[in-house]
Amino acid sequence: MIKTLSRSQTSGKLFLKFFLLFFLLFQVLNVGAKDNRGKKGAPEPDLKVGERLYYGLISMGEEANACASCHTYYTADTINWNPSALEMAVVASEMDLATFKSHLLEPSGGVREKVHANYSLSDEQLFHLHGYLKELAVDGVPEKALSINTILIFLLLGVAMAIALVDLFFTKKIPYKVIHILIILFGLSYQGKVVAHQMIDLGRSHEYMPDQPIKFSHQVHAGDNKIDCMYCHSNAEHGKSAGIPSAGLCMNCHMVVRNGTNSGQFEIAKVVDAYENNKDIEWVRIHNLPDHVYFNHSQHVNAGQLDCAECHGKVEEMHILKQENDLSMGWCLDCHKTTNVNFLGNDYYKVYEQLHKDIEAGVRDSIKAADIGANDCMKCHH
Amino acid sequence: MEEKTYVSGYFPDDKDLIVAIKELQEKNVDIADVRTPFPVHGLDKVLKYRRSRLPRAGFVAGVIGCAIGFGFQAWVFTQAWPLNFGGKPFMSVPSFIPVTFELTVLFAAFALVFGFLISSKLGPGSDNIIYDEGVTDDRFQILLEVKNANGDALQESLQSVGALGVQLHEVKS
Amino acid sequence: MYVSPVREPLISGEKSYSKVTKDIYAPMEGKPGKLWYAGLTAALIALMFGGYSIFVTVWDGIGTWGLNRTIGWGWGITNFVWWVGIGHAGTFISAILLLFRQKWRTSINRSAEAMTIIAVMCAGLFPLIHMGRLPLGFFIFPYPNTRDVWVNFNSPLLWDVFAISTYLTVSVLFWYMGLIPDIGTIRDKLVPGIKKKIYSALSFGWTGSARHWARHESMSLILAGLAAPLVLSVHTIVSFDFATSVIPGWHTTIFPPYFVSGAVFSGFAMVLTLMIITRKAINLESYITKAHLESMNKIIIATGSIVGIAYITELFIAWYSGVVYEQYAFVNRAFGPYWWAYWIMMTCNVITPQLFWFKKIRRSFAATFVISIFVNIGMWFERFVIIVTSLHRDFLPSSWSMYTPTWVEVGIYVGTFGLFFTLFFLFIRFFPVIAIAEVKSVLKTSAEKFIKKGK
Amino acid sequence: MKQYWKSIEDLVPAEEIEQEKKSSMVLSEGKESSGNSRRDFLKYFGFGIASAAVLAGCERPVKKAIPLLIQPEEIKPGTANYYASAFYDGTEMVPILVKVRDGRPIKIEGNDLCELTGGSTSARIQASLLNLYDESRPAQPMHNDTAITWEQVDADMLKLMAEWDVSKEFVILTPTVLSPSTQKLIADFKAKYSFVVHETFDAISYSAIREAFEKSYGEALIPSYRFDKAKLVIGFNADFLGTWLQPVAFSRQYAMARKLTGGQREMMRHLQFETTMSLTGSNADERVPIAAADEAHYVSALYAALASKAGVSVPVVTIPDVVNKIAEELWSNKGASLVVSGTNDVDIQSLICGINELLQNTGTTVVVDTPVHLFKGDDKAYSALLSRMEKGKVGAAMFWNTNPLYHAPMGGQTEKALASVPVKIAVNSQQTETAQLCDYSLPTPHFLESWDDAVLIDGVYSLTQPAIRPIFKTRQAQENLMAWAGFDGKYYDYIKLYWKENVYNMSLSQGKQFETFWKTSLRDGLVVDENIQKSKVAFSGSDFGSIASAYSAPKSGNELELLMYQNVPIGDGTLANNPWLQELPDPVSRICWDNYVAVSPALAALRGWTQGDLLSINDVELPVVVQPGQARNSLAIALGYGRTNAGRVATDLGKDVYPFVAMNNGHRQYYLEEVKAVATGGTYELAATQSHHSMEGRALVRETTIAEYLKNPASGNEMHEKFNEINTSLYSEHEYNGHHWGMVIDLNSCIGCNACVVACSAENNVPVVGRNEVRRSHEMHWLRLDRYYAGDTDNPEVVRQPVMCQHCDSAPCENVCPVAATNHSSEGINQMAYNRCIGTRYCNNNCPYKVRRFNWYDYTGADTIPNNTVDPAGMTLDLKRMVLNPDVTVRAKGVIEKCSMCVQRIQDKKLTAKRDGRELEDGEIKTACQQTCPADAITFGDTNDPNSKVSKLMADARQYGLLEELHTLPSVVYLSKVRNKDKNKTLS
Repeated sequence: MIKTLSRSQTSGKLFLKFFLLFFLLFQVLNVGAKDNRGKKGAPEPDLKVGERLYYGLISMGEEANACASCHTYYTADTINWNPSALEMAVVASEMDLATFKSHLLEPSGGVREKVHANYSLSDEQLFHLHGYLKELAVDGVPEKALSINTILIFLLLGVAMAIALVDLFFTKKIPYKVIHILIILFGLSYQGKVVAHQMIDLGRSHEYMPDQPIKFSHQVHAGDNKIDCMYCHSNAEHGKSAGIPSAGLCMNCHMVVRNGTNSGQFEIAKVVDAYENNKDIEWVRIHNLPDHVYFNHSQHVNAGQLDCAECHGKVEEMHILKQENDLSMGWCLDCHKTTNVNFLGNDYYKVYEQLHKDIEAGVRDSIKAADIGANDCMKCHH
Repeated sequence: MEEKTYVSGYFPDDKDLIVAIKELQEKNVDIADVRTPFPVHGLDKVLKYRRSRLPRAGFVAGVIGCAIGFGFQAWVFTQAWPLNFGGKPFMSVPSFIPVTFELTVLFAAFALVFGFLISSKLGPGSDNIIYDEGVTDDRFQILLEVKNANGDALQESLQSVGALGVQLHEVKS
Repeated sequence: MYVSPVREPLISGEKSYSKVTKDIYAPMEGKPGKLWYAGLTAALIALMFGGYSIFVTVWDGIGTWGLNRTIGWGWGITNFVWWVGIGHAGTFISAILLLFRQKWRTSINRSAEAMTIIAVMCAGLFPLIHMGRLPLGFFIFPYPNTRDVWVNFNSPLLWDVFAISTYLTVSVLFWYMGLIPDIGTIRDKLVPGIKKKIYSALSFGWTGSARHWARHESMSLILAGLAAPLVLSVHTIVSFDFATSVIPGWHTTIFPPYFVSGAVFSGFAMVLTLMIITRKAINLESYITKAHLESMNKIIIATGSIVGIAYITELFIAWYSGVVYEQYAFVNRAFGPYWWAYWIMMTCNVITPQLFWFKKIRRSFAATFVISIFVNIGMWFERFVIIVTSLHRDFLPSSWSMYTPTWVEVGIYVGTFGLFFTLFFLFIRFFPVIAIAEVKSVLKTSAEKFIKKGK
Repeated sequence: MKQYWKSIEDLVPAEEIEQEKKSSMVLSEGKESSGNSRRDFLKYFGFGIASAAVLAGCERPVKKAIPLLIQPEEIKPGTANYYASAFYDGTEMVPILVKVRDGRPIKIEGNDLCELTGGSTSARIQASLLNLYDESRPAQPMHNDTAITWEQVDADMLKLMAEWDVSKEFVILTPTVLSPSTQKLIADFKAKYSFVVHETFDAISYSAIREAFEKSYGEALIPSYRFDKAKLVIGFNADFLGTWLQPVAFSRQYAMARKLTGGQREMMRHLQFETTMSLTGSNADERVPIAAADEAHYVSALYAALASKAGVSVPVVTIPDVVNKIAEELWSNKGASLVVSGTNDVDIQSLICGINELLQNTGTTVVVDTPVHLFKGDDKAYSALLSRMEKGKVGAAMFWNTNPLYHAPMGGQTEKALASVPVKIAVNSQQTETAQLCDYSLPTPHFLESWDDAVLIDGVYSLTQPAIRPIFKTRQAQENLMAWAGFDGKYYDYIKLYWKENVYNMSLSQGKQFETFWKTSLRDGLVVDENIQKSKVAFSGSDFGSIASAYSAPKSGNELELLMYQNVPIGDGTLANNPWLQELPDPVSRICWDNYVAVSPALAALRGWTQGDLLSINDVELPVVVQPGQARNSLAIALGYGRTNAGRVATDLGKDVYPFVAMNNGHRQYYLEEVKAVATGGTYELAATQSHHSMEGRALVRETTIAEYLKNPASGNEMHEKFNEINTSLYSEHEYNGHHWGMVIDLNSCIGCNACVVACSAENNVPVVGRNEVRRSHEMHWLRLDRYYAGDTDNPEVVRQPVMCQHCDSAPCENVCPVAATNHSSEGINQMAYNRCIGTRYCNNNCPYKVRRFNWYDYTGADTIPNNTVDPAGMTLDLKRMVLNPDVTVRAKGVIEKCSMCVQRIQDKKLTAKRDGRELEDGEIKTACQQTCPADAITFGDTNDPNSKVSKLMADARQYGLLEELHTLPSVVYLSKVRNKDKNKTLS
């Protein structure tokens, strides 16, 4: 199940890559034209050439992969354990050309040695590539292009419907009115669907799956190594938010574990660096609720004794964490309507005398969360 | 494509029209259509049109609207999410009356109007043929369909009952 | 059909069917006059001012209005109720008078209905813009959503949503179905061209076929049967906004009939105001005659008197109830800080229409024009008195306060006049002001002199 | 694009985080902008998760979450911690608890370990929290308007001290120092530098009381007053419930002595003689308006009347009838009565001593052997200091949280004196007028950022601890002294050492080691040493007779006199730059954002003045407020306004009348015997929250007299039974399984101090709207104190009623909301979902109590439309927004809001009980208003629980619902007011 899912995603990704490549090629040509006019005298790296090299548009040797194929711009969708383009650029920009060359062409150890073995780059090419990476480290990764298909189809349908209407009333070129009607019906239903979906998605982030500063894999930690959720997110037991573990907590293990299952030393080194050099790690929040919603983890995890997976899904199977549920109000309410309360096991609920009597009398066999006011507005909106 | 031929003639007054129709009916001439600038009283009886079924359509739609209106409100308040508003019971029937009534009227009105338009084949884009633009002004027109190439006979019979401007129209439909 | 010989003709002058068409089509022919342009420009300026005021309201907040913690509704809802009231005349004339087979309605029903629709549109604007969060106004519709929240069917404001939108829809349907034959007439008057094509499409392919007429008549009658209770329901439900509340001065069981008659009262007054100008402006004197005037004014006396009785009943019940809050509310209306509003209301609504008992007055266009404006002013103040005066001093004296409108509220009100007249000017320019077919159908019985052949 | 936040996670924009990454955990001195240093504390103090909203177009915002690098065990993101501390602003000292959430102090509560205050606070204490986030606080050390570093300050000062001319004084001017550590530090400092002189200056002077006690008891002291032990209290212009001495403690004692719940059948009786209607006077059972000039006469007469009963020499004083009656009453309550005066006049205060002595109150209600250490400032010493300054004997002066230029300008003398001091140092946490004249401004942190200790009464020690790291580059004044004297360590170490050496002893710590004792003391915030030696003070007597005979006849004539008083919100004006306080309506006039001239109705009618007419009073122009109950020819103006350098909010609000305060007999006298008042013809619109003052004969506040009450507890409330009988409903009532929350408000206890209003604002993020909006009746308070006058306008009776959402079980508002934004919860709460509200205001119209509040404008910056805020008090600044409670939604423009019965607190405590698997205890949940109420007038609880306190109170015969005849079935219930008077005892 999961495999097929990822395959279909890969094919989608492939298409996107081609598209992106094509798009970038176009852009590269443009950028090159602009940036070529360097000052005379001091040699200036040709950024265009550098970028082309990075994308593998200029050959770097037999069977040599493009830099961009391993050190991608964006990590989302599928996990790529290699350092990202930006991270590479930051590292490279701190090196002089010679070090850069030796790191690139004669790396030591592990996968890197094998993959980088086939590269043959001239010093000039290296100079350009280095220049490009330096530039990239400053400018950052270009923004992802937005998908405009939906908007395009939406607008085209609008035009088609307008034409159909005009033809229906005035020009009357098409003899069969069925065609007009079909066009309008199809257009309206498609547009309606798009609008409805857009409206539902407004402020929602179902399946949100952003890049994180560190390629932390829940699959490796919670899945393979079976670390309990509460070890890191202990605050879920007694606080409002589950909390993101401090770097100090990471170091409990990573004092020793310095070599990652998939990522080598690079990712773990970031945690160590943050811990040792007092740097913050800026995680990207995935599960966000609107400001007017009050949600308390301890209510659900501790008092309600819910399993984390009920809301967060099978986190232990996610390399890149994503938002499993849409976290909509309807989703909350539905769960409240169907989830049993640990009614007899918690003395707090003694206050519901009538319900206890009902259970004794057999009128009810269970108490749902909604029966004791879980769906009151002010339980979450105050 | 089929071709049809009609003969038309008009009268300047509604009384003349009714007299003429009766005369034509006596002659067993089938009247295809009568077109008038305003609803001529009693014309439908003369032409022996059966009573319109629109009222029935309106009634059925009204009943549906009523049921939907009441049912939906009752469902929302008792099944979907029963909320306590001002201590009223969830099934607070008096509160449902206005919306139920409005929906009844709305559904019935839509049924009537669309029933009328559809049964009369009227609507935006409808390309009914106007044989005489005076019909919407002051002419009371009779249309006779030419079958079996009896066009001349029909023209004559029309003229004989006093119709003015008797003409032949060929129509592709 | 039997016509009482005593009845005076409804249509004056010598008329033939063709003359009727010509007369009514005349204002749509050729280029519009300077007066029309001037009127439209003035209306558009007012509309733009209103638009700007609405912008200020939405951008800065309802705080730009003169409302406060005690008085949550002021001019906005006053104007809403006022416009809705005005929007009662058209459908009343076309539906209820149709059911009662009043022939005099034929000359005025078309424009009255148009006025109804425009007035309801103006009215509908207020509940929208008086919302604190207009962009979220769609919450008021019971549409399926991922929050699983529906609406509160107990709320009179929600009933309003259904009532007003149903009323507007049904009124538009009724009006437009009536218009179809007349648009056909216009279409056939036009020379071929784009204009003709547009009218052709708008006429829905009307042919005047006897079958169509038969169905049309049947539909109109049933629709009138539906619209009649609908008209009564709309202001009933608007009155529920107040009647179902607890505020002294609002919580009154006589509100539904009182509001409905008040609505018809103000609606007729507005129709008169407009028709008196329109008949002069576009030369329809022979179609809108003193006979029409008199019939309308009789209804004004009737409804005005009902309103007057309602006022007195309210006072009596307040006294009779023995409830201090009720008693205070009515004393406060008459003698509190807003006493002037109450007495303007009393004068304009109860006293002035009684002048129509004099035949001379009720048959005078000039007098009717003045009185109709008085009635409209009075009816506006009635709503102001009910809303503001009741709210500003309710149960707890600690919260009592005063209300003064700001320029923004006035601007929006002016803007609705702009909208009203803009649409009305467009209407008289592009659509026949009088129902041509209906006038023709009563021409023989009601015209002063009928000419069989006009040409 | 918008960026609103509810939890701390969303607070800090990404750019700032970016900058912060580079800075270390310690505050870096080099940074200039206050915005940056603000961030530091967030990180230091358990700033759990900071996230940033970066909006690109309409894309979903990327929210960053930054965990702490190393998480301290006690700090849990999203969970509040409470730290015990103490409030002292130079007036009252109250032990408090500070609620700290994610590193930000967001609420102040009273410390319920304190017997005196019982965990209650006042409006000003509640509001003092907001001064912490005041953006106009002095942010860093300055020398003549140039920023300098603390090292430079120390270098300059050491140089100054080294080169000191010993013939001159280095004056340290402080308010009364309650801190024994600071006292010792100053002593040490003086020991190091012999030329240092420490002077005490209080913003409001009470020096006459001390002098009077010195004359009569041989020691300049202010005794502990025990209102709770008194059966009869007579006040002379003493606003002891509002501003006089220790209002929180006195309010509590007063309310306890007047409660009729829990089986108490006796009630203290309170009579008040006063010039203007004060909060205290409005609570009195009977009240006599007197001119300020006649107060001495009335006191003398009372002395004379009592002297004749006691058989001591009787001075020749004409005794008014009313005084005779009172003397009678007092005499019959000998030993259980209390007479106090708020006038700073030695003669009056001496006579008061004499009266209390005659009544044998000393030891019971006037406890002289446990004096309070408040208000030790001596006006005579202050005058002497000024003249020394003028003579050039003072080389440097350090104004340590004192503002003499504003509080005691002395007709320009203070300014002149200051001009002749070569080096002037301002050491304040707030901007002051005096600081403007100073060469150095060395800002101190807010008290919530400071360490300190205090001794209010011998043996009662309190600790002040910081709840947050200093936001600005400030340093405690004590640390200044330590640095300049070359003492090692921080002030914290100094306090700890002092405690180790002076406070700690084995019996006090129950045998524990000092570290343990220190930690428990810090945790508790206060330590009471029962065994401390009490000072022995004995009455030595004074010639009261001759003092009294000097006032044998009333003085007042037809001239107008002027009384300067402190009002409840602003007090002496020290905390004036506080939007919550400025927006708080005066409990008597219900006017906010301004001061005004209170005039009597008779005078107003005579002169044709009406509210808002501008009067020129000795060239100060202020608008008129017609104040029922004011003495006929007296005018009254509140102090604390007209600040010229107080910060954004308070500067130029109202007019300053401190310049009218002059020395009389060596004490600052807060009234002028004769003023000219001329109407200028202009008018001014005051921001009044109530414009109608009569109940119009409606049974809103139901009251009875004690005699009637004792006969029939339901007296005055008879209609309750009747309404209960006739009220029926078509519908059956909903069942409330589990809890049904309810509240009882005892109108007999409520004194109307308005502390609850500020507490509510702080807890529930209630917006501040500003003067102009209040004028338009747009105020937002969820809870208000309605005040009605009854009877004679010259001396009316006053009733008060706190009104918040009544949480009706058949609520008119719920029915009419078209979008179901407000409905009833399964626990009986009238709930309001702000995010669902579309703002039709229908609910507000249909609310008979008018407790719903509409967000007319964007007051909070939570609106989607940019740049349209109405924010006169800077409440939308990032800094001030830190005071917001993250558990309560910040409401956007266009929505209705109202009291939620502190549902966030209910939910929190319920959750705690659930997590612990135990039943919820009665009284565990306290609403913000209830928690702060010094009078314990508010009780909250579960009405479904027959044993809860609230259920028991609801069975009281005095119980009724406001407007219960409407059958709204409110969950908030009132207990009727009882006045301790009857026909036999009526004064007039």
